[in-house]
Amino acid sequence: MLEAIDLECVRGERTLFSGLNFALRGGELMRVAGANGSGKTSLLRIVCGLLFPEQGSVRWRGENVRTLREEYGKELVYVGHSNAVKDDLTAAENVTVSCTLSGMEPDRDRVHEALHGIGLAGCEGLPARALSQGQRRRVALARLLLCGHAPLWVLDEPFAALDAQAIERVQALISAHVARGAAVVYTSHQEARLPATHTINLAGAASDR
Amino acid sequence: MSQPSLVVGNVNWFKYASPQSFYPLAGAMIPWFAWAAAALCAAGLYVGFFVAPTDHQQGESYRIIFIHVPAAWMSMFLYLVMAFWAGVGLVFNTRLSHMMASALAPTGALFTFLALWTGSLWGKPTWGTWWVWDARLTSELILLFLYFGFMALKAAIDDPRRADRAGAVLALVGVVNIPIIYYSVEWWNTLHQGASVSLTRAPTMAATMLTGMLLMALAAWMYSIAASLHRVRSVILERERGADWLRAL
Amino acid sequence: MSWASWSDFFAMGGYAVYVWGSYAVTAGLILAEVIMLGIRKRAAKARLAAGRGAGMP
Amino acid sequence: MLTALRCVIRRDLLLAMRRRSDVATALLFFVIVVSLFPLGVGPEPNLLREIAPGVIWVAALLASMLSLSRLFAADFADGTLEQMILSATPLGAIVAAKVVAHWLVSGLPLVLIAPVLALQFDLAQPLLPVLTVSLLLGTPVLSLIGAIGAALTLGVRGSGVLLSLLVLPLYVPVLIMGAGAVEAAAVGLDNAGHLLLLAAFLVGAAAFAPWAISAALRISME
Repeated sequence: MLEAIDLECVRGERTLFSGLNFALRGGELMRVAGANGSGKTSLLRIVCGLLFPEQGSVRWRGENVRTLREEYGKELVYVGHSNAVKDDLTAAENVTVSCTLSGMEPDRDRVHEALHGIGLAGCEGLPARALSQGQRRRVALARLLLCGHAPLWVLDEPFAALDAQAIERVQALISAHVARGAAVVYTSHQEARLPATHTINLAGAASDR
Repeated sequence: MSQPSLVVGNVNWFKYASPQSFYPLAGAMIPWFAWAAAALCAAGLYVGFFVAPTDHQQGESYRIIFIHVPAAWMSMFLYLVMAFWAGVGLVFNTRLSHMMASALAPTGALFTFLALWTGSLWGKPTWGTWWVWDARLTSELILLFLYFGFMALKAAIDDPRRADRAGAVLALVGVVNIPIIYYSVEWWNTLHQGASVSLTRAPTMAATMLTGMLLMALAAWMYSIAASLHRVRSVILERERGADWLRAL
Repeated sequence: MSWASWSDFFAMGGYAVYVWGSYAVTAGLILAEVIMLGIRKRAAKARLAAGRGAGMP
Repeated sequence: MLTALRCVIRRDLLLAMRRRSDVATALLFFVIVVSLFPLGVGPEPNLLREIAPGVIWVAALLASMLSLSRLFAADFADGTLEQMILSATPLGAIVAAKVVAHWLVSGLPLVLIAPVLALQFDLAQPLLPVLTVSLLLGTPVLSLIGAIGAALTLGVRGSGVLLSLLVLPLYVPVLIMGAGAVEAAAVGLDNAGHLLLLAAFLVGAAAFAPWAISAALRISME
């Protein structure tokens, strides 16, 4: 389903990686590992079509993701490095907006349910600026509970800033999603307890040009 | 933006319409254009100053048109060429066309400034004022701002690839706007001044005057090509510092 | 030929300031551009050589 | 898709309401700039009457510049813009919705307050509707064109000044037609041409700008 062909990424004057290939089918989980600055986020942004690779292409069901655009957006859930959480909006409003952008029309109850599910019960009406870093991360991740239909998840450091309990929760979500036959790509520098079918280690690939 | 489209056998052929092969080619072409510019300029100045007769209305001051009109033509033409290369770069993702676009901008801005300067010096004896809000002068002024905007945007963005593509979008937006700006200003101008002044020459222009002007226009054209080729070579050297072929140079 | 003498030529029928002002600035700016092109090229080459000298991998 | 657009507009309006001071600042700026002109050129009523349309239009141009840099900056900084680019809704439509919201917050108040300011300049009563209509047609064009500049300068150092350099020259036709419509009416000329052209600019900008804005946003996200 998801296929990367001969990817090369250059940031500034540094080649982060080149000649990167992988193919991911439904029901498979890929972990991207590597040190800080090795290009994990860049790779994920290329996979999403946000970043233009210096060379090569990413294909989704055989088509280049740069030409698919919103068609790809309908099938993809991307949780980025930044939480995309607005300080001035409440937790519930933030989740509603992000789900609507993903093409869903969540009602109040489902949003509250999702916030409960991610461990934010009672915070629905609080403005996001009153939340802690970990809680904001949970607001961003609450979307995973609502957009379970998307066949591809791309998660950039989903466990960052989360406590042990929340990490377990998110890991369970990911496993369940993979079991449903979806593909998941995620980065993490913590040792993962998730059984990844593919692992890409970028540390070795990074080199100066 | 879309991916480069000419991909055959997993090779992006546009990538090889490349700075690498263009660099020596440009180097070989520069002297030809430079000498052509010098020769045409000499011929144009000779015709302009020693063959063309005195204008019976404006006296000798009209001789400014030998640089004013070519400069004005080049300023608009270079913007179009710049936008063309920017558009090509945006569609096909070719580095070289973006480099061409950035190499053309300073020369275009130079000619725009010259058109304004000479227009103003011509306006003083002709209309008795340094500046009139004539449609052409005003559009020329705005064109200068557009050139400056393009260069400033490119200079402000650190990542060269992003700078190229952002500049290209701006150049294309500008090119759509230039005719709108021109006709708006012209309309505004006719409403306010009743078209009392116009930069267009009297229809009876001596053939030798026209010859001189065309020679100077050709000279300006050749000069622009030579200057932008020279600049694009510098841009290639700056941008492709890491490339193998340059290290072997 | 409309000039009786060189001084006549330089006087430009009384419009010397305007005509020569235009031509001088044009010549000056084009000269400046040519010089700047040369400087830029030399700087680019020097940077390239420096990069090579520093042993860019 | 319509749900998504309504959601984006609602969200931006909500954010603006929770940051009311920003909106008020741009409006206050508009009022102050307009009020400074009589102090600069003198209180001669005929002169003021003559320059009123131009002054109000130029001040509207400057005031709309002021709020432009905020249009995408916050979404860019907190990652929402990434989500918009990867949305299931075409980016051009989302961007158009954002511009609409921006105009409702920063353009519409200018349109509403302009007639009051025109009274300070003793602009003739029949001209007030003309001024309002010209601003009503013109300010959305300013928002649309300005959004292109805002998208191009996202995250660039010195973006505020750069934005004005890029955008103000492109505003010229709107300024000419907008102020011209009022001036033509003032001297008893037919101004339908001006207003029709403003409307044409609006249609053209609405068709073309979202495309350019989304292209610029994609470029800026890299």
